[in-house]
Amino acid sequence: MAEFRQIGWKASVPTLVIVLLAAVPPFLSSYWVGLLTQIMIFAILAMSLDILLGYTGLPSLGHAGFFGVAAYTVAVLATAYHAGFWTCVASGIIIGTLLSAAFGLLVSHVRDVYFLMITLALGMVLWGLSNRWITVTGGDNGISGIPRVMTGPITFYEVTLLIFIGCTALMMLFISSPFGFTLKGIRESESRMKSLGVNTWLHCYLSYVIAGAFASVAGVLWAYYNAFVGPTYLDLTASSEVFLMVTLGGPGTLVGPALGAGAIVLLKNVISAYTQRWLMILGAIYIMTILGAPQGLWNLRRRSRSRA
Amino acid sequence: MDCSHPCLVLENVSRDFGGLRAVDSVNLTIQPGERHALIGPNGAGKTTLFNLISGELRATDGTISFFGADVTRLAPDRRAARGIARTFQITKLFPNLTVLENVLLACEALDRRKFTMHRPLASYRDLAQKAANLLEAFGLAQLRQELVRNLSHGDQRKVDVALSMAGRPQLLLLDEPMAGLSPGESHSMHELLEKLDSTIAVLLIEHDMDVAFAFAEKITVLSQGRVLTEGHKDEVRASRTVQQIYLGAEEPPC
Amino acid sequence: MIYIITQTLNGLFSAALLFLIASGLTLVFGVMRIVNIAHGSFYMLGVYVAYTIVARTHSLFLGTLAAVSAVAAAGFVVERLFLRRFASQPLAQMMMTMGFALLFRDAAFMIWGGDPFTLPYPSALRGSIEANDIVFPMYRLFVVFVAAVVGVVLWALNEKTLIGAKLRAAVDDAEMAAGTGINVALLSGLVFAAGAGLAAFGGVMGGPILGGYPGMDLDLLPLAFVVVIIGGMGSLKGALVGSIVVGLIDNFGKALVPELSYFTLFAPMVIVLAIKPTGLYGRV
Amino acid sequence: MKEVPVKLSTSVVVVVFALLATGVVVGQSAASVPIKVGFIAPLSGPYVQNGRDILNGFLLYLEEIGYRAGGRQIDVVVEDDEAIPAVGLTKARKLVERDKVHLMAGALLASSGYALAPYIDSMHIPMVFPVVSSDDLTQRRRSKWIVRTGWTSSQPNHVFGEYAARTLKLKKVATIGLDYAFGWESVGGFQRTFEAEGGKIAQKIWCPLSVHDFAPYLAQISRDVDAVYALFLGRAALQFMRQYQEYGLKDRVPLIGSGSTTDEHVLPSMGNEALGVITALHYSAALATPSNKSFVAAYRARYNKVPSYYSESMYTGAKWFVSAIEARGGNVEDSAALLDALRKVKLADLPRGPVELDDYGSPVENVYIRKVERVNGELQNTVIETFPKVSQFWKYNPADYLKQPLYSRRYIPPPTE
Repeated sequence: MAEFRQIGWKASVPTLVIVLLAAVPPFLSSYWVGLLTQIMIFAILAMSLDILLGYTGLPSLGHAGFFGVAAYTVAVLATAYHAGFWTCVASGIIIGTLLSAAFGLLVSHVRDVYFLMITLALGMVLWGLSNRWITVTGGDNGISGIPRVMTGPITFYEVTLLIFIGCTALMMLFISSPFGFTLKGIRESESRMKSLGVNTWLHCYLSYVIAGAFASVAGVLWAYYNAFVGPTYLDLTASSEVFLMVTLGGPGTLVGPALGAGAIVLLKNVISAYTQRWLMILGAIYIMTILGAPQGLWNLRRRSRSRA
Repeated sequence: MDCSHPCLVLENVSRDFGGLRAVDSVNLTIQPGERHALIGPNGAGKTTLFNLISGELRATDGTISFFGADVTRLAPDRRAARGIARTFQITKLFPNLTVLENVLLACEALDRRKFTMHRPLASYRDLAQKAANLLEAFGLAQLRQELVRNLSHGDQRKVDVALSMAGRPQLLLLDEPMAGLSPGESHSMHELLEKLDSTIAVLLIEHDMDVAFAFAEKITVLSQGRVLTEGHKDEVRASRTVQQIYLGAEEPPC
Repeated sequence: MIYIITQTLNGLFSAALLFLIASGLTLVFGVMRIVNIAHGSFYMLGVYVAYTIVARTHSLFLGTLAAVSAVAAAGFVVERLFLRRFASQPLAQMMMTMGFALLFRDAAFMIWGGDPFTLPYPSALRGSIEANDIVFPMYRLFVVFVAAVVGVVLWALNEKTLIGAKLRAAVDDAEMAAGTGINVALLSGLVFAAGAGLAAFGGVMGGPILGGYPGMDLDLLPLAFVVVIIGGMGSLKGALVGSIVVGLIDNFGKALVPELSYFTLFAPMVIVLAIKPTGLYGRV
Repeated sequence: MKEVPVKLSTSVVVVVFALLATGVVVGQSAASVPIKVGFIAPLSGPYVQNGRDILNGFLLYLEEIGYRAGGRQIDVVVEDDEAIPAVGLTKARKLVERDKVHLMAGALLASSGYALAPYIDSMHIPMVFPVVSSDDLTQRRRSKWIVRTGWTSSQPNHVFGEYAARTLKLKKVATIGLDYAFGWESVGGFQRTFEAEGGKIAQKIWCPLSVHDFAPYLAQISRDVDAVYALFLGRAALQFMRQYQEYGLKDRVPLIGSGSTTDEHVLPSMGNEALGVITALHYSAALATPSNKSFVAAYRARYNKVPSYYSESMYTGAKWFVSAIEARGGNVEDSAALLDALRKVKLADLPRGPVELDDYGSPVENVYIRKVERVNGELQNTVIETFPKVSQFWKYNPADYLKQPLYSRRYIPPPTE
């Protein structure tokens, strides 16, 4: 194992994962293929939140908002206006990104708990909108009947996998770029970055917009995957679950949040069949994560490695 | 750079905190390449003055100009871009990053390429080279892979100065670089400061009088937010008031 | 006119209830910087405990006493055993309280089942005051009065007593306070317990009108956060002003523009935060 | 109530073993392989109580028949949708694609119902909707594979509107209700027939689902109406009743409403404030028929509480698909034929009375006008009038009816002829 890492697991592990992901569908039931699809969608969402939470140090509690808005955009355009597939996809991503660009103006000067609170408030506003702007969103009933664009779970899985690989690659490139590196500096000491000559507001703002854009991509996928959109997509529970995925997996690592997404989706679907106490288990996961691995599971591994 | 102007000019700069006037009508001029020390008892407003110069705080009154340009209302990052760099009394570094990464951050901070999102940082050889040179210059090359939070206090101070030098500033503000250092560390820091590029103006806050007088040729004494005396170190040393309130028999408080 | 008076009175009742919940939240926030998501659970547990005791003893007083002390004790334990280890790690603490919120919710369902209920009215406070077509229930007036008393007591504790002085020192700067010999750890535990107790008390006070039901823990929590944020974290005065502002806006907003009921609340909060992130009376 | 989880976990164990068993005994004849039924309802979250009631009714019936139908064992897989449609959809996928259930039952919320429908149709799995009452599921957006055994929101309200005008002699009514599809459809149905009989809806007040303090809405109710029609359920119904009395309205303006407002899932928690409230629904636990009496007795014995319409709904739903299974002689593998059988079921001795499906797959059943009374110290919905064989289209021609838009927040009166 140790030698394996020395060869450069950084390149080999993702490749291995991708090969595995690409190869397994024929061996799995459609149910598992569906779950894997879900995991990848939430992995994109969790990684996008990690750009904010883990890299820039901005704890957003309203991140599901962009995910939801993108999904709603797809749903509204596809059902009420019968727009074509590409129009829906592009609009979903663009509207989600524009929204994050607008919200970013309100939040980028705020930090820490205040950032948490203002993003929570914005999330609630979006949730309120999805609930109350009934003529467009269908209110509590949501919007169903989004046309299926890809036949069969395997096709959808493969498309999701491609997008997942694309998004992951882009995000990895992003965080390894000079810009992404600056974000880490802001996380570590914003005032020092300022005194070194970095306009930290602008960097935070851009990182917020970029995270919103990736969340929108996930939202578009989710809309097509379920063929349904409802207000629960962007409520506080949804946002805090993404938050948990990132924290559980390991903020500031990208791999961690993806794993966290996988763990939560799997637990949720596998365990809940055997117990009525899913809420309690989820609560225990929150608490035990903080107690046992406050930096997330993936960072546990890194810590033990650096100690060795 | 326009050489007809002094490096830094403070005119009647004041700063209020609530009812308290922490810095009171300070006038100060620093020429390019000048070595200048700022001394005064605790609470004299030295660090506040630094914060006003570097932009962390906004002046309540007065103007600050840097090579003739008014920078009074500029944000800290804009001032840094113009060539004002600083260190902090309590070191402000990037604790969970390595020494190399710390320096790299400083190297790219004033580089337009910090906005690049589509290329890995590692692919910019020149930035890496620049960082390596800097580490070499500050004797930190061996420590490049250490996390900054694991460094000794003295090494952290060195990193601090290295960071502020990365942007090739015109004016360097050093806030008690020796504070809390062991005699050995203090000595090597002193050597390091002596080696700094002589075209850079340096403004130093220092409690250790020997260091201050050894380093600077000009001294400003601050007390209760006001400039008490300013002048060549010999004049200041001779000043009776300064001796009374500051250089007296007592050790300066730290 | 009658309409305005009635809605104002209603608004004051909402404000009173919100103040009871938000004052605890803001204290915890101020002293420990904890975004306590489990605060709504304490509010919920208060009603449930009171319901159990009232069903056995038929005494509202005993029910209230039991609810407040039991929930305060639970709060103390949670702080002592779990949150304390993560002092000055606001994110870890928030995650933890999220976990507890889920645990408490499921536990309440396991113990008490999902049937909604209401607490009985105190017999002396049935009926309503009527004057010129303005009808206002006695009990609601009573709640406004009680909240005012609680407000005064909290204010006196905070301004006039030693523990209040220590508390203010801790809100200002916990490190500095610790340096001057204040036992910040114990203080934190007490504040957290008091916050939980206040939330439980709010739950009991609202019990005859709002009752207890699954999901109530998340019903008033967002409103309480809005109050705390508008008022400024850690400021009692802010909690008071915030409660009144939110109570009135909520009531008039619901009555005048029901379609926008979510915005009338969260929009002011976003605006306050965007302009003055520390809220009306908050310090940095 | 307390025993339910125990029972559940044992049935889960049964299912696990059954799963293993099916794996082991591949190749045996279909008849000895259990029939698998998937069940979805909110078993956590704010709607947990309703979800529980549904599950209780479901299990009660299956226990009565010893988990056997058509000569085969019935295995149940229970899943919680947390009242979140997307979760419900994921759980449905699990039930269909992993557990390979033969048919499904459940769903509570309209949102879940609409989210599930396209998937159910695409997978060709018959599903029984015992509760979801959104009109359009059997009207303008019919689903082929979903069989509704419950009711449509407007169904009892069509009856009630006419009754309010003709029998209660009301002229002006204000409505107050929850602001979502169930509310709009119920109030819409009431308004249509009430106004057709010359009545007038003077005022409509909508409260968001998150409402808990009704004061701002109560203050708006006009004192100048003959009655207030209230549409609530669960804790909102309880709070509304309390506060309606608290503000002195109960003595001034009589209260009528949708059946859910005084349904037995919340009635036992109410006090005298509920007395005299008149509502309409397709069920009442106080129905004096033999089949209902024995159902209520069995339910009380098993769960120690009075059954709500939610409990009855899934009791009936289970009975419904069991009769279909019996009709197919236990052959559930042919899902098209099973669906056919489900649509042809007619039951006369249900707790709620006789039920059959119309051409659109929606029940034709009795609607009861009920009045809350205290009998032997307990509140109950005493049936004061029965309207037999009510269809979802009431007395209207289905084709004309369907040309009308669905009842929504903005009520559009039908063209008068």
